[in-house]
Order: sequence, then C-alpha cells, then structure tokens
Amino acid sequence: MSKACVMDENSEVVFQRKMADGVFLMGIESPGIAATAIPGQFVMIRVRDGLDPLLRRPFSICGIREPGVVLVLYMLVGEGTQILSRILPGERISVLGPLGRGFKPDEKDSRALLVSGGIGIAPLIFLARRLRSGEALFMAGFRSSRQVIQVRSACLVCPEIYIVTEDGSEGERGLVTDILAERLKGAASERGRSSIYACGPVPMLKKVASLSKEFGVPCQVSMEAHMACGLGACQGCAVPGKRALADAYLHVCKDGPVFPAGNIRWESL
Amino acid sequence: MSKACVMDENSEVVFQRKMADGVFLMGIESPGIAATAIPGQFVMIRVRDGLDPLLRRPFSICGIREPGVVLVLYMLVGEGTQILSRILPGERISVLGPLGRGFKPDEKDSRALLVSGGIGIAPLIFLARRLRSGEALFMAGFRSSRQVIQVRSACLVCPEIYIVTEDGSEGERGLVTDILAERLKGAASERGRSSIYACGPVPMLKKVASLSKEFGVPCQVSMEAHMACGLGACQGCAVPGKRALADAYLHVCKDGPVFPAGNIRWESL
Amino acid sequence: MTEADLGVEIAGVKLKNPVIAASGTFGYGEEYAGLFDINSLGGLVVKGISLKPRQGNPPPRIVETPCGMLNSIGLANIGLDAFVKEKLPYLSGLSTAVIVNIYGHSIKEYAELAGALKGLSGISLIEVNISCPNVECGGMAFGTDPDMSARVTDAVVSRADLPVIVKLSPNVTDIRAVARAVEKAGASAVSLINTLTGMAVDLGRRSPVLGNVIGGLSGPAIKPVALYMVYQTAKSIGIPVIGMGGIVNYRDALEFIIAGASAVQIGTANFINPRAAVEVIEGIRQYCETNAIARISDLTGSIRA
Amino acid sequence: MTEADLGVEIAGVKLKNPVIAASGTFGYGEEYAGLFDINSLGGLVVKGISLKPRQGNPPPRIVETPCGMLNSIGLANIGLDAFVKEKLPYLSGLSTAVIVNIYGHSIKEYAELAGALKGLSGISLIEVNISCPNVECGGMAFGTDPDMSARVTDAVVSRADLPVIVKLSPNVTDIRAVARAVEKAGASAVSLINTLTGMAVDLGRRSPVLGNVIGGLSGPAIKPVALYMVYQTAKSIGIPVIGMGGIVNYRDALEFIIAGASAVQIGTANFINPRAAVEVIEGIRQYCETNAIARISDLTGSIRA
Ligand SMILES: Cc1cc2nc3c(=O)[nH]c(=O)nc-3n(C[C@H](O)[C@H](O)[C@H](O)COP(=O)(O)OP(=O)(O)OC[C@H]3O[C@@H](n4cnc5c(N)ncnc54)[C@H](O)[C@@H]3O)c2cc1C
Ligand SMILES: Cc1cc2nc3c(=O)[nH]c(=O)nc-3n(C[C@H](O)[C@H](O)[C@H](O)COP(=O)(O)OP(=O)(O)OC[C@H]3O[C@@H](n4cnc5c(N)ncnc54)[C@H](O)[C@@H]3O)c2cc1C
Ligand SMILES: Cc1cc2nc3c(=O)[nH]c(=O)nc-3n(C[C@H](O)[C@H](O)[C@H](O)COP(=O)(O)O)c2cc1C
Ligand SMILES: Cc1cc2nc3c(=O)[nH]c(=O)nc-3n(C[C@H](O)[C@H](O)[C@H](O)COP(=O)(O)O)c2cc1C
Ligand code: FES
Ligand code: FES
Repeated sequence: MSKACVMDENSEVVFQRKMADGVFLMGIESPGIAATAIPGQFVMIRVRDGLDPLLRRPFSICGIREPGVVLVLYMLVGEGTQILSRILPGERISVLGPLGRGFKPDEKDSRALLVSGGIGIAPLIFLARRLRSGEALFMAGFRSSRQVIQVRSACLVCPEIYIVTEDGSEGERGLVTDILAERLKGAASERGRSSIYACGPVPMLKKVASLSKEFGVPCQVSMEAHMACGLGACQGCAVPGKRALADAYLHVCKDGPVFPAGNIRWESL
Repeated sequence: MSKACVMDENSEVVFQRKMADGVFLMGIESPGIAATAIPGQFVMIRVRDGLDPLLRRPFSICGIREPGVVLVLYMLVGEGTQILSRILPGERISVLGPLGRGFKPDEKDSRALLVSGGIGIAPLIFLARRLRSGEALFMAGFRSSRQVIQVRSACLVCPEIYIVTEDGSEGERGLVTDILAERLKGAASERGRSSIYACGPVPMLKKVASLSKEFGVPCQVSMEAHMACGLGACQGCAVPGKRALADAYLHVCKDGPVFPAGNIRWESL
Repeated sequence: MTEADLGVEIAGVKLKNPVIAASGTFGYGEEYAGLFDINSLGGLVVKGISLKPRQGNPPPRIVETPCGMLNSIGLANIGLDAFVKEKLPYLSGLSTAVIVNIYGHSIKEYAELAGALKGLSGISLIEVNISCPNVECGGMAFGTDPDMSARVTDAVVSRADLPVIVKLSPNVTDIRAVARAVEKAGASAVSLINTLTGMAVDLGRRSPVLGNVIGGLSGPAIKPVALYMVYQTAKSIGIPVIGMGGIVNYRDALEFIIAGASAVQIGTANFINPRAAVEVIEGIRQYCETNAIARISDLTGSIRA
Repeated sequence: MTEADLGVEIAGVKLKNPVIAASGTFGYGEEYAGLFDINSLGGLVVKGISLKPRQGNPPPRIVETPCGMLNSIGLANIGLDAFVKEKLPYLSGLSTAVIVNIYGHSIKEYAELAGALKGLSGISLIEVNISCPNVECGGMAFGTDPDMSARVTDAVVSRADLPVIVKLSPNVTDIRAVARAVEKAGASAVSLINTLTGMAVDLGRRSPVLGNVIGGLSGPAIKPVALYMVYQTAKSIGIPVIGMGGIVNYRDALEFIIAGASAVQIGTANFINPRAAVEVIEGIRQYCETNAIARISDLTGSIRA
C-alpha cells in the first residue's frame, strides 16, 4: 500500500461559472493536488474560516486545467455549498486532497460505459478526459432540462453522449438506467469487453449494480457518505460492504469513494 | 415612561470608509431608526446571518445622514467587527434600534464639554451635531496619531476642538482628562453653566466622574457592557449603580447607555 | 384546504400554538411588545420570580461562545410583590398564555411563591425552575436530585391553584429519573432543558470571564443535547414535555416536536432575532399545510426510531 | 532569551509538549503522517481498542451540528491483535508518546486488555475509555457511576505495567465524584471530557439522522462545558488532568491549561485543520515567549478566581 501524498493547500479560487440551475463549476489553484489527482478522487474543502459550518465538504475532482487548477462541479444543497458559491475569484480556501481511491479503468475495455445521475456526473467528466484507450459512451441522467450539465465540450473522447431527462424536456425521456439496460441488452457482443463506471444517487447505483450483475459487465461505482476527516482516521464514512474481515463496513474516504459494485451490500442501503 | 418605537430593519449598507487605523465609518440605510434616534442611543447589529458569531453587536449611533442613513463608527476588535468591515456596499444587515437612553443636553448650558477617549468619540460626534444652544468644546483623546479620528468636518458647531494623544504624536500630549482638569481649574466662572458629556474606557470615565464631582459640574457618561438582547429583557448588561431599589445594578441597554455620572458606583468597576 | 390546527393543550390549558417565549429571555413581555404582536405567541414565560427582589450576580454576566452564550444573570428579578403590582396588569391584558417561572431558596419559599400566586388572574401556568446553575443554594441543587425535585414539586403543587410545569436541568446523569420523580409528585408537565453549566476563561487576565465564574450555556450549540433529552424524557413519562434548547427556526422547533415535545420554548434566539418566535409559528403553519398535517399535536413524538 | 520549556510530565511520563491528539480523531497516527511531522506532538492517543474487532454502528455515523458534530462510530476498531500486529510497529517507531485507549464490555475485558498490552514496547500510557456514549453495554454505563468507574480503574491498574489515565464522561451530575473515585482506585491521571450525548432529527424523514439514534457531541460547541469540568475537577483531585473538548487553537488550549489542565487533547479540530495540533504547539510556544513564561507547567491551574 504505497501512500500517495495528501496536501492541505491554501488555494486561490480562480473562477466560478454557473453550469445549470444551482450548479457551479469552480476552478481552484491547487498545483500539488492537480499534479497527482486521478479520476474518482476527491477533495475536502473548508468553505470558510470560522467555526460554523464546522466540517469540510467533500467534492469529487471534476477535472484538472493546466497549470495546477483543480475543477470542482458542485450543486447547491445547504449552507456549505451556498457559502462556496459566494466566494469571489481571488479569495482563498483550504483544500485537502487528493483523497481516496479513484476509478481503475480497465486497459482492455473496448468500451467504457459512463453512467451518471445528476451531479454524479462530476467525477465521470474527469474520467472521460483521462480514458486512454477504447471508446467511451457517456450516459448522463438529469431530472429536467434545467439541471442538464453540458458535457459535450468536456468530453471530446466520447463519441457518444446520451442526455436523459426524467421529464423528457431534453434528450431522451426516462431514467439513465433504462438507457443502460437497453444498451446492455442490445449489444450482447460488446458486453465482454465493456466496463461500467457510475456515480449518482443510491437508487440509481443500485439499479446499475444489478444490471452489471445481470449482464456480467464489471462495474465501478463512486459512493457518498457524510465525512469528518476524509483521511480514514474517524471511521465516520461507513457504507455496508463485503469483506473478508469481521468489519462489515467499508469506508468511503479510504476504501473508496470508488468501489467495485460487487463489494457493496446494496440490500443494506 | 412612554416607549419609543424600536425597529428591526433589514438595512442596506450604503458605504464603508476607513477613518483611522482599524476604524471605519459605515452608513446604513435605516430610515425608521434614523427618524427618531437621539445622540447616545445605540443599535444592535447582526454582523451576518448564520449562527456564529451568535449575538448582535452594540454600536452607538454616530450620526444621521439624510435621508435615512444611520452612521456607525466602529473599531476592529474581534471577529464580529472584522466581519462587519468586510461587508460591501449594497449588502444588507439586520439593525435593531434606536435603543437605550441618550444624552439629555441641558438647554441652559452655556458650554458643553464633550470628552471622549478613543472610539468613545462616536456618540459625541452625533451629540455635537445636535446641540441646539450654547457652545461646545470637544476634547478627544487617542493613543497616537494613527488612531486619531478627524472630527473637524463632523463638528461644525464646536468652535474649539482639542485633539490629545498619549504619545504627543498629534495635538497635545497627555490624557484627555488632564486637559479637562486644566479647563475646569482655569475657567472657574464657566463651571456653573457647563455640563460634561463623556464616553470612553472605564478608567477615563472614572477620572471624568471624579473631576465632575470635584468641580461640581454635571456629567453624563455613556457606558458599555456585554449585551445579549439590548432591550432590557435579559438583565445581562449590568453595571454597578446607585438606586433606591434593592437592585444594586443598572442595565446599560435600558437605564443607559447614558447615565448621570453620579449614578454609577465607580468604586465597584 | 383547511388551515392546520396549531393549538395544543398543556395540562388542560389551551395554547393557540405550541411556541412559547422562554423564561429569562423575554423579560416580562412588554420589552418585545413594540417588535411584534405578542398575542400571536402560544405563550410566554416571565423571568424567574423570587419572593424578594434579587440583584443578581456581579458583571460581566454574558459571554458569547461558539454558537452559544453563557449567562450568569443569577435570577436578577424584581421580586414577587413588584411583579404582581407592576408587571401583571400588563400581562393579564394579553390574550396569550402567561406562565410564571418561580424560583426559591428552599422548599418553603417555592411553596410560598405558589401560594402567593393563588387567585391572581391573568396567569395560566406555573413553571418551577429547579435547574438554574447560576445561584448558590437552591436552583440546580434541587434539580439534580430526583428526591429533592419531587419534594419541591409536591410543595408547589399542593399550594398552587394552577397546573404546574417543572423545568428540568440537563446537568444530570439521567434526566428521566428526575422527570419520573416530578411526574409522580404531581407535575402536570415538564419543560427542558435549562442551560448546561459552563465557563469561559479570559486569557489576557487569566481569570474567568464571568463575574460569577460559571454560567449557563444556551443557544444552538446545545441543541443536540436538548433534543436527546427531550426524546428520552418523552418516552419515559406520561405528562407533556415542553422542549427547548437552541431552537432558532421552525425546523428546529419541528425536530423537537417530532422527538416528543408537545410545545417548544424559544430562548436565546429572541436575542438574535426578536421576531424568531413568530417566524417559528409561521414556519410551522406552512410546514403543516405543505405536508397535510391537520393538527400539530399529531406530530408530537412521531419520530420513527 | 531562552526558549520556553513546553515539556510536561504526566504520571512520570515526559511529554515534549502538552498537546496530544485525541482518541478516535487521529486514527492510528499514520493517517496524518503525510500532513505534518507527527513526532512534533506531545503525544497521540490511538482509536479505542477492544479485545475483538468491532464493526461499529450502522451509518450514518456523522452529522454536523452548530459549531460541533455528533458521531456514533461505536468504537469501530481493528481489535487488539490486529492493532499489535499491524499498527504498533509503526507507532513504536515514533518519538512521541503513544497512548493506547482501551474499551471493554466488562471489567474483565478491560483487565484483559491491560494485561495484553503488558511488556509491549512503544506504548507510554494507557487511557481507559469509560465514557463512550456510543456503545450499548459498558462504555458510558461504567463512567457515569463512581463505584463502577473505580472498579474498572482498579482492574486495569492492577494488570497494567504502564501508568493509567481514566477518561471521564461529562454526562454526569458531578464529575468530581467520578474523578475522586478513579484517583482513589489508582488512576495516574484523568482525561476529560469525552463527548456529550446528543441527537439529531431528520425533519424530512421524521427519523433520527444517525443510524444509532444517539451520538456524541464534540467540537467548539462543547468547549464551555469542558472548561468548566476541567476547572472543577482539577480543584478536586491531586493527579494531573488532561483537558479537551472543542479546542481548535492555541488560545483555547491555554484556557484549559490555565483552568487546571496539565496537558490538552485535540480532537474534532484535526478534521477541520489537520495541522491544528502543531499550530497549537507553535502558538503556545509563542505565547510563553511573549509573556516570559519559563515553563508551560507554571500556567497549569493559574486561574485567578
Ligand atoms: C466522495 C464524495 C464526493 C462528492 N462529490 C460531489 C461533487 O462533485 N459535487 C457535489 O455537488 N457534491 C458532491 N458530494 C456531495 C457534497 O459533499 C454535499 O452536497 C455537500 O457536502 C453538501 O454540503 P452543504 O453544506 O451544502 O449541505 P448540508 O446538507 O447543509 O450539509 C450538512 C452536512 O452534511 C454533509 N452532507 C450533505 N450532503 C452530503 C452528501 N451527499 N454526501 C456527503 N456529505 C453530505 C455535509 O458535508 C455537511 O457535513 C460528494 C460527496 C462525497 C462523499
Ligand atoms: C452601548 C454600546 C455602544 C458601543 N458603541 C460602539 C461604537 O460606537 N463603536 C465601536 O467601535 N464600539 C462600540 N461599542 C463596543 C462594541 O460593541 C464592541 O467593540 C464589539 O461588540 C466587539 O465585537 P467583536 O466581535 O469585534 O469583538 P469580540 O471581542 O470578539 O466580541 C465577543 C463578544 O464580546 C462583546 N464585546 C466585546 N467588546 C465589547 C464592548 N466593548 N462592549 C460591549 N460588548 C463587547 C461582543 O459584542 C461579543 O458578544 C459599544 C458597546 C456598547 C455596549
Ligand atoms: C439570559 C438568560 C436568562 C435566563 N433566565 C432564566 C430564568 O430566570 N429561569 C429559567 O427557568 N430559565 C432561564 N433561562 C434558561 C432559558 O429559559 C432556556 O431554558 C435556555 O436558555 C435554553 O434555551 P435556548 O437555548 O433557546 O436559550 C435563561 C436563559 C438565558 C440565556
Ligand atoms: C469521531 C470521533 C470518534 C471518537 N472516538 C473515541 C474513542 O474511540 N475513544 C475515546 O475515548 N474517545 C473518542 N472520541 C472522543 C474524543 O477523543 C474527545 O474526547 C471528544 O471528541 C472531545 O474533544 P473535541 O471536542 O476536541 O473533539 C471520539 C470523538 C470523535 C469526534
Ligand atoms: S471520513 Fe473519516 S474515516 Fe472516512
Ligand atoms: S442587554 Fe439584555 S437587558 Fe441589557
């Protein structure tokens, strides 16, 4: 277990850009983190000095822009993300990272199936940019057109991008897992050489995991949990997992956030 | 006891201006408060939304600029005033006021002696502007030239202004109470028709109070205490006072902040 | 759609809604009168009243702490006689429930206070403070011992002609034991929590900040402790629980109600936002309407755990 | 000017400075190794170790609260054997004091743990956790009763070959009674406070937020309570007090020391700022130099009250 170097960087926010309803892309100058981060890893951001809100917020790394800028795509949820969205370029925040285990794309994939729900698109955008070989198919689900995050420009490597909305207001209508299911059913020939990489809400990931099992396609999922340390020290970020050890929980910040779908006890979620 | 109307105004900050080292003048659009405030009264400001810092901060009203702008002159002390100083014009803060009992200038004064120490100058600037009759003599003490707040333009009604610094770097050298003592000693004839109005740190006020007693010149002082409500509800802002009742404490927010100097038990401070 | 019924009943007394201003943070009511319509409250608890006027503890009495504050007021109050003469006339003109918080140095004093309030009009309930950390004898000394708590309760209940709420201290190993004891002794309801005992140190002077050395911690900082004690207590007794501790908005208030409170009190939040209590009422009303809750009392103790 | 002497002695063990990383917030040390030089710490306390590995409580286990957090980890740990095999080799290579925090379900288990640590090199002190609110039996049940606390202490002390610190619970009516009891039973020092029991409610789901319903409150919110308990305890016993609860910077740490602590632990602050402990050490050093304090130990209990 070689230990990658984690850094706590006092980083300048270099830009903030609105990407969709309540979704912003932030660029943060963190050269140390940018240098080693891989897709699926995350950072813990202290949204302001002072004691409230107390804890850092975890965000996937959505990309790296040279030189040394870490991209974070975030959605407004509560006070922490509200504060984040009001930070002006030039101000500084404390960023801890890169943290956790990222995606491990299979070099032998002929096709990577990237499946995201909502803001879960963030780590997959980074992954799409870093995929070395094969082709990628990006399936991104959203509630409605106003939530859609445009990925076309970000994902030059993906010849196929499906936008799916629950209300059909943009792209195809339905759930992203429906599209995935169709794809897996349709193209039996591909299955053997494909892998799924997924991030999104738990019900979606459950469905993805069950499809991956049904069709025998390997699958990696990026999970979330409330976190305190992000470093594997507090044991706060437990998710029910399968393990040889007596410990029936896996820790998102250290064992994940990316797990083989088969290592999660989905039935306990 | 007629009750003046207290208002909680969600007020726009209209300007912030640096006045001396670590001292700022802030203009806040609070028409309701501006309409009825008298010198010596104060406001309670919530420096930001959220839970920390929790309590409002009390500040004397330093003046009113028509139409409807309340002026606050404040010094950086801790987190609350730091946050205040970073508020940009156009942002809003919650301002409760006008609170407390102000100065009651004696209409028969031939001469008002305004004595301030440091940031204690704030309520006296307002008082100087509102004095109706007689002449005023403004004695303002500071530690050093970098702390001096220029009052000349603010106090058109004061023909005489003395700036006193402890290190002599601007104006006269010494303590403001030395100047007051000299004045009281020198001009015996005036005494009968003068009153002292003072605000500043406790040791200074103690000295002023004892001079007022020694020379038989009436004196009103503006006091400070840590506050929670500012409305007379919590009993937090007690200062040792003289009273007919069993209650041996006066409350700064309700009985003051301006008190006849003789009503304070200075020996207990 | 019909309006949600926010009315609750505590010990036979009907409150128009479950939101009450807490003792010591709302003066004698009139202090807040200019800021909103006090009659919109479910009730208000006056500052703790003792037989004789009390000057309270030496200053400083207030210090801010992270998301909270310490106070060491020491039950400064105008005393029973002045309360009845000077404050009650105003209070009895209100159309909200007036709750008188009482505090004694001995069981006898508590009983005397209850007796003295007998027959006075304009008072709906008595709240017995056996939990103030800021006074030498009495106060919390009673509230941390189930037996003593029961004896105080019994003495007050047998003298009073109004239903009695006993206000519990959180500074105990097991608050349920105290709650059960006062229930058995005749309390009609309990309210909790009073402040947690705490302290602040002035680094510059190397001395306590508060004149009284120790004080009571209140505000959002204590909310998790308060919620837990309300939850635990509500499951252990049959009389209503009035919950408080760190409530600043309607969401906080609803959390207490869901955890088991029949009504809530708003304390420190009044200082930050004098309209806190009315905003809580408005927020609860909207929540009930949005979620099709017919009666707020249906939410009490509805937690799924 | 000579450098201030930050060294302190706890139960005969010399610490290079009075700043220790608290149990459960610093893993087994190596998690923070990349972020600063761990050997600059006065000491570190490892996550509570039990005889058998424990999976801990169901998630969610963490919830943020105003200026604080609740955790219901439930003493998830790798168990004694794995600790000795996998973690101790790294720890024993450190030049900072390693303190092993132990937790048992019964007095027997506590004693067994103490016995099992006997003769192992690389450990300086044992800290006995009798105050965890997150486990069903044992844990806080011991820590809230002076007799039981004394019995656990006695059992550990008689089996251990290292000095024993007993970690006290704040969820008691009188922490001094427990402190005195464990002192009498042979504890070489006490540490306090562990977390306050608390709870959070999820309004949307009308259920507790934490999988375990209740959790332990830590962070700045609890600092006033912790300071008070340290102050009170230090005056009541003769053995050293290690203070903690909400310390985030050197000023907080010095307040605890002035109130009576011989050393301090940094817990939740490690999560907000992984360099919190080293910054506290640096701040203390500067404070001592600015104020011409020759030995930090001179400040312990120097409060004027
Ligand atoms: C590994 C990981 C990667 C993530 N990546 C992204 C991302 O790229 N973009 C994005 O928008 N969001 C991401 N999230 C979720 C993000 O952390 C939360 O939306 C954020 O913490 C909410 O903070 P808040 O103060 O606005 O909300 P509040 O609800 O007020 O937060 C209260 C507390 O709950 C925690 N919390 C709330 N929601 C979540 C959640 N979903 N996961 C973990 N903790 C939560 C907060 O951190 C905080 O401690 C990620 C979470 C994890 C664990
Ligand atoms: C009636 C009155 C009028 C005042 N007028 C002015 C004014 O015109 N200009 C000005 O600069 N200051 C004035 N002050 C002092 C001002 O309230 C404090 O400087 C300010 O509250 C400090 O807040 P902080 O968060 O920066 O400091 P911190 O020290 O971090 O504050 C911590 C807590 O202590 C309280 N506090 C700290 N210092 C004081 C103090 N001197 N008086 C009362 N509470 C204090 C704060 O309100 C807060 O609750 C006045 C105080 C009172 C009581
Ligand atoms: C300044 C102040 C004074 C208080 N005085 C009393 C009192 O006289 N009697 C009483 O029973 N409780 C008193 N309390 C306790 C409150 O009523 C309430 O129980 C406590 O503050 C917790 O609620 P909160 O967090 O909403 O403030 C006082 C609290 C404060 C802050
Ligand atoms: C996530 C977490 C886990 C903890 N685990 C333990 C533990 O295993 N053993 C123990 O004695 N204390 C444990 N504690 C308590 C801390 O050591 C400390 O006593 C408490 O958090 C108060 O200090 P703080 O406010 O600085 O965090 C834990 C605290 C936290 C926040
Ligand atoms: S967040 Fe602390 S172990 Fe994962
Ligand atoms: S600040 Fe509350 S009574 Fe004065």
